[in-house]
Amino acid sequence: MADQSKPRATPQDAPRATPQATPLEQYIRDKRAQKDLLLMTHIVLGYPSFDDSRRVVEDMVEAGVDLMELQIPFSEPMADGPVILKANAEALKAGATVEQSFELAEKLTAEFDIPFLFMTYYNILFCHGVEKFVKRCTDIGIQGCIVPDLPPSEGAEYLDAMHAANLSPVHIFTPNTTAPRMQTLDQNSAGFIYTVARKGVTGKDTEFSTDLADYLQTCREHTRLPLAVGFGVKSRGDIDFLRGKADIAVVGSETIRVLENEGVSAVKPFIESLTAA
Amino acid sequence: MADQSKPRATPQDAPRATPQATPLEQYIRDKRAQKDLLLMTHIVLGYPSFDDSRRVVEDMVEAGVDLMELQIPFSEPMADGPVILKANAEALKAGATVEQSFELAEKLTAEFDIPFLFMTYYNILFCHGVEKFVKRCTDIGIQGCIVPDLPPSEGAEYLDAMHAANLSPVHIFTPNTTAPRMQTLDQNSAGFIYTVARKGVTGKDTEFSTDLADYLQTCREHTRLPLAVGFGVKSRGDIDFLRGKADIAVVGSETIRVLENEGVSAVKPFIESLTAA
Amino acid sequence: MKNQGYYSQFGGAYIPEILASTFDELETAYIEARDDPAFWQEYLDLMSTYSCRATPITRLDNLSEQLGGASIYVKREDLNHTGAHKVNNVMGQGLLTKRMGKTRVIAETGAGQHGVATATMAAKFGFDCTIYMGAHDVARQRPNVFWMEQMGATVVAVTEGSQTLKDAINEAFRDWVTNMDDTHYALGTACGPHPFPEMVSWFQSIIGTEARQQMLDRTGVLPHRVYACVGGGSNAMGLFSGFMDDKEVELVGVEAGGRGRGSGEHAARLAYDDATIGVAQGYKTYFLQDRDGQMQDTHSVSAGLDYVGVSPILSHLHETKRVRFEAATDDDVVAAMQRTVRCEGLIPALESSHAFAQAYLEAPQMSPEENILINMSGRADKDIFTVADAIADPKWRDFIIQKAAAYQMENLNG
Amino acid sequence: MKNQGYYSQFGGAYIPEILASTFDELETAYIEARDDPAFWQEYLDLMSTYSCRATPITRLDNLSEQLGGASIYVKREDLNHTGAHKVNNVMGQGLLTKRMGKTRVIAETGAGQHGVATATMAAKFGFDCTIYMGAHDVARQRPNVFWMEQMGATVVAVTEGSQTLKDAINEAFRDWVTNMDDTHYALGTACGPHPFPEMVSWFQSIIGTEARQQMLDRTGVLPHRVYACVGGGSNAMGLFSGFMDDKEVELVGVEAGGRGRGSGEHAARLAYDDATIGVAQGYKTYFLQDRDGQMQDTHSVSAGLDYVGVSPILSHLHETKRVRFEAATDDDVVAAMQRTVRCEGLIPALESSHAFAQAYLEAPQMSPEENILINMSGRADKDIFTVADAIADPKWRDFIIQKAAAYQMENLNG
Ligand SMILES: Cc1ncc(COP(=O)(O)O)c(C=O)c1O
Ligand SMILES: Cc1ncc(COP(=O)(O)O)c(C=O)c1O
Repeated sequence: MADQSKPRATPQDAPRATPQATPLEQYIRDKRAQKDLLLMTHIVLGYPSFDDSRRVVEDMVEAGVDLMELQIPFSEPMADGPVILKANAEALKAGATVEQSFELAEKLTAEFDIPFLFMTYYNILFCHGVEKFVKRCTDIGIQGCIVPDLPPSEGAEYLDAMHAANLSPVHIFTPNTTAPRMQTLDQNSAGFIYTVARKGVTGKDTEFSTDLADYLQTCREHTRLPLAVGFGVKSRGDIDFLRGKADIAVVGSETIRVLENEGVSAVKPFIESLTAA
Repeated sequence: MADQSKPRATPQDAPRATPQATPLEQYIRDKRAQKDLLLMTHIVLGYPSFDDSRRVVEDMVEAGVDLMELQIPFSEPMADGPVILKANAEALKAGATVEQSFELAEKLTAEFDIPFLFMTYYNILFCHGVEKFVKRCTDIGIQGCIVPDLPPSEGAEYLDAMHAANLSPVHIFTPNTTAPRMQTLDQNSAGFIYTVARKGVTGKDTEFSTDLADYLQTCREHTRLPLAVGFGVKSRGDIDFLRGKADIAVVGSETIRVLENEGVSAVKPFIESLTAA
Repeated sequence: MKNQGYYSQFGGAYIPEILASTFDELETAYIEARDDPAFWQEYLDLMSTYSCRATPITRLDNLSEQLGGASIYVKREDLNHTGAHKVNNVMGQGLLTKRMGKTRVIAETGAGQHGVATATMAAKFGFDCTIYMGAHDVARQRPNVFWMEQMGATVVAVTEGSQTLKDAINEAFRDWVTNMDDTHYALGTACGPHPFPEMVSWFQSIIGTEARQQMLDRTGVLPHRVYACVGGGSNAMGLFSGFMDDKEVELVGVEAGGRGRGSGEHAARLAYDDATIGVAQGYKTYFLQDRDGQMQDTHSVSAGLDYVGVSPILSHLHETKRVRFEAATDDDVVAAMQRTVRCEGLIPALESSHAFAQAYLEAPQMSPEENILINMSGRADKDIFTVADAIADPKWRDFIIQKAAAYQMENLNG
Repeated sequence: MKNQGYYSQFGGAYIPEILASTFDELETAYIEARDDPAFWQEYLDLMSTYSCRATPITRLDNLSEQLGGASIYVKREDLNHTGAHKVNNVMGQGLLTKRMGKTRVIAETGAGQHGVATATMAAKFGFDCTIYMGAHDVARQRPNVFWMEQMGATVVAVTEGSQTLKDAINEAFRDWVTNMDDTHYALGTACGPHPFPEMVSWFQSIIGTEARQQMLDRTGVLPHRVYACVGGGSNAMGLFSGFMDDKEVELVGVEAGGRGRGSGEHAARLAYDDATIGVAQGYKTYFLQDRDGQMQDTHSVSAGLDYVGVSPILSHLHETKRVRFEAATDDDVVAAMQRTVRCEGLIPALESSHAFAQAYLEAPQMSPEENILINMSGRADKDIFTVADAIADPKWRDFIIQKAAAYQMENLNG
């Protein structure tokens, strides 16, 4: 737990590992020692096909992505906006199963040397059996999970299993999150904190402004973990803005949008355009 | 008024004139002295045109009809069935006015030597002015009126004017009419009593049966006036049935039906087929 | 049959002789029922268990404020079972039919509201039922026809005359003169031969009796003005009768102004100067007729007010000036309906919207201390075809066109 | 946010973090309102003046006799303003929205009934309003969409997923996570994250509280069985809650059996064996889902019961056996509806007709001394397109085809 008596961490500080740092957190801290802003991308497994998912991951890793969220498709992705929603639906329509997602994820963690997280909704874990799900994550080398509809209050079984496995359960800070609530979330999280840069679902525009800088500053003050910023990051400009204010920039819907509009092969140049020094 | 102490009139009796016999009643009694059943027909003035109405009257008179009802068309002929209803509507659609009906009636009474009655609904009299209407009847030689929606209780003005002019207000006996009611109607009528042979509107079939004979017998018992029978008379057989049971057979809808189906020129042969000895 | 049922010169019973004894029987049954407190109690029980009487009074909070004058209250006849005040009359006549031992009811209907109510009553009481409806109206109001048929009623499309309400009334009388022995004609409004105007008004008086008490309970005073639309006059008579003896309450009847005064296309018999006194459909009143006495075509956006005659009792109250008559034009009526929907979440029938339109015109001129009461005689949600046409909603048209295409496709495919 | 709102293992609040404080605020407002007797009084006043509460109980005289068993009583939620029980919940949430100082409401809707009720509430309270409705349902239920738009609501056709109710719920949550500051999501049934199941049931308990007293007043005893259809479960919870502590009263929930047990085309989560426990749309309950937890397509003739989940409180009452669950098939439901229309003059919504169908099945086996009570959650007259299709009425088809032809002609002519 963060030592509350310390002077406030400033965005400029390179984050320090917390006592019980998970492998994911450690990776991020190590990487941050080399790079001032990491890049995390997001794909929906099985969209448009599992083969394509594999190709996109390969391209992304080659383009220099530092870590990735793999979304296991769910039929009711209530926190996702139109782009990811559609990707979920299409993947399921094409027959994607949870088992196939595990299988692909296992291959990816074996093949690529970056951390992968699962992002999915709680029902996927629940129907699989939460402990079984976490065990499977361990087995196939997944380092963390983001389950947007599972607040800590409902997630005791999940949190226990994740902590026991030294995996990272990632929670989300939003512009509505109060200070005490941030503390609760922080206490229940590992790996990093995912801050969403605005209200709303994934895939909508965010104004990258002083407000946002202030908000990130507040987030920083309430967690001992690295900070990822998501929801609406989609250009080189956005990324530059975040440099020095967060540890990880998350590009989610925009990659899928590129994939959808310009095809699988356009993903790599897009990511490169974001990361090029 | 009928002398109630006299022995009942039997159908076989030729009717005797009542003390205040109107010219219409007198005509009927005179004619009945020569013929055991008179024939009354009915047309709707202005249907299909006033010229046609005139031609039909001419044909009917030539065919031996004894008296005629001339219906002044009205937009809401609630007591008429589909055939006469349609004739009313068509006449009005062709522009028939009450004034034109008067004008044609005046010509007909001048030209043909049988009595003519107006049949129409009360609103035609009411809007014209009841007294004025009756005066006009007198002036143009109309001998009586049938106003099916004007019960005696509502018709004081009309009855007074008709009686004063020595014209015949004709009322209707129906299978529902009670004995006391028959007396009331009788007291308020002149010329003849119109008995309808069954419930319902004009133009539907009547069963000419023993019941009907009994009913006519009852009617006969409750009026001092000649009896006309209407509603459903349409064949030689019907007419033969009525012989000896009534004074006048009324052919209404059936003539209009013939006119409609076979044209104006078919009316005369039809009437002749009914009257031929 | 006696010469009676007159309200000054209006009313009477101008009926074919064959119905004389039927009317005597009806009048006797009606008078006996009226004099029998158990009958009214039975009626009240029926209306409070089968429909939702007493219907409430709703205050239009938003529009009272927006218009800035009198406080506007609404009597909610739209909440009745079958969606209008018509059911009050029909259920009463149903009880009377049972009392007379008859087993079949017939009725005319214009918009279909009275037809649906009668078919409902017949289903409830186990009567056979035939509804006469102008062929034009059958075409326009299929949803109502659909429900009448589902209730087991036979709906006869009347192809005579103007194929609308008055022709349906004539046709119902034609049925009655044939079948009076087992059949009661449940006339739908406060018109027709005596005792219908009085009897229908009596059944509808449940509205006014409730409303008067409710206004007193709610506001402590009587309303300053009450508004009701006037077709045949039954909802107006129903509401007004509650306040008839309260001379300080102004009664306002609102007729169908159609395309406006002088247009010749309206159904305003008392508010405009086009009607004259006549006798038709069995009673004497003001009719929209020509000089010969032929009934003229009327027009209104609302089928239920589109009628040539008007209750003889209202003609009388017009002459005695106890009731003030106004007319609202189609355009104002549609606007008033839309305004009420949008600002209050109430959907007044187009008929009822006439009363709303007039009230909205007058309320701003009144003081905020004054209260007015509008009779919401029915709800419009069954008239969606008419309403959608009145406001020319393009999405509705597209929907119907697509629906038709789907049906045609299914027809093709067998 | 605490771990609460559980009914044995069912319920909870599985919500995106961004809504955490919104739910805290909602729960606080709800608890304060619940603990404030003035709030319930305000609610009762609103419901008795804006809608027609208490809604009556009607005895089905004809069908009780025809079926020859128990006496059948019906709680008349169809008489409510907007035609269904949905308005009870919506008006309550409207008052709560005002209390929370919010100015905009959103809602999901399937058949459109809850959408119309919410749009009505928004018009009445002066809130902005957006209604999410599956695109399939928008196409099927244009009349309801028409009225929502007339009320000033924005209706968003949801083109995601199966384009029906569950997708509309997801979409409403998506709106809420963006606009929670000024917006309240007026969820339409006793589902969703805590406190919705409890809060909606509370507002709907007005049904059961009234009904219990009315049955006692009317028959002197409690009913032996009460029946309610179960979509999300709000009308059932509303009625059942009045009898929950009366152990001798059997509670029967009737789900949509669609094409029957084993067909895979139904929405019976508790009566059949196809559903398993899961978490979606913010709560844990029985869902019709595959082994991975993906929600499956459901089917019912009634859009309002065509839903994958069910109130967690009902799942709990199912496990404790306090409520018996049955399912009625589409065919039986349509037959029950038609029978009720024809024999009693009542027009139960297809949803409600599920409860009627089950009651008609059981009543003949009961003794004439026993009474049963059916919740008539709504009226079907707004669903005429669905009903006409369900019974394949050829005259209706002809009417629509003719109407479309007339529109096309007018379109051509400008
Ligand atoms: C809702 C509604 N209001 C008013 C009327 C007009 O009739 P009346 O003037 O008899 O109340 C009708 C007739 O169909 C109606 O349906
Ligand atoms: C009339 C009616 N009854 C029942 C339902 C089902 O909902 P619930 O189970 O929440 O009562 C609906 C839903 O739209 C409805 O409109």
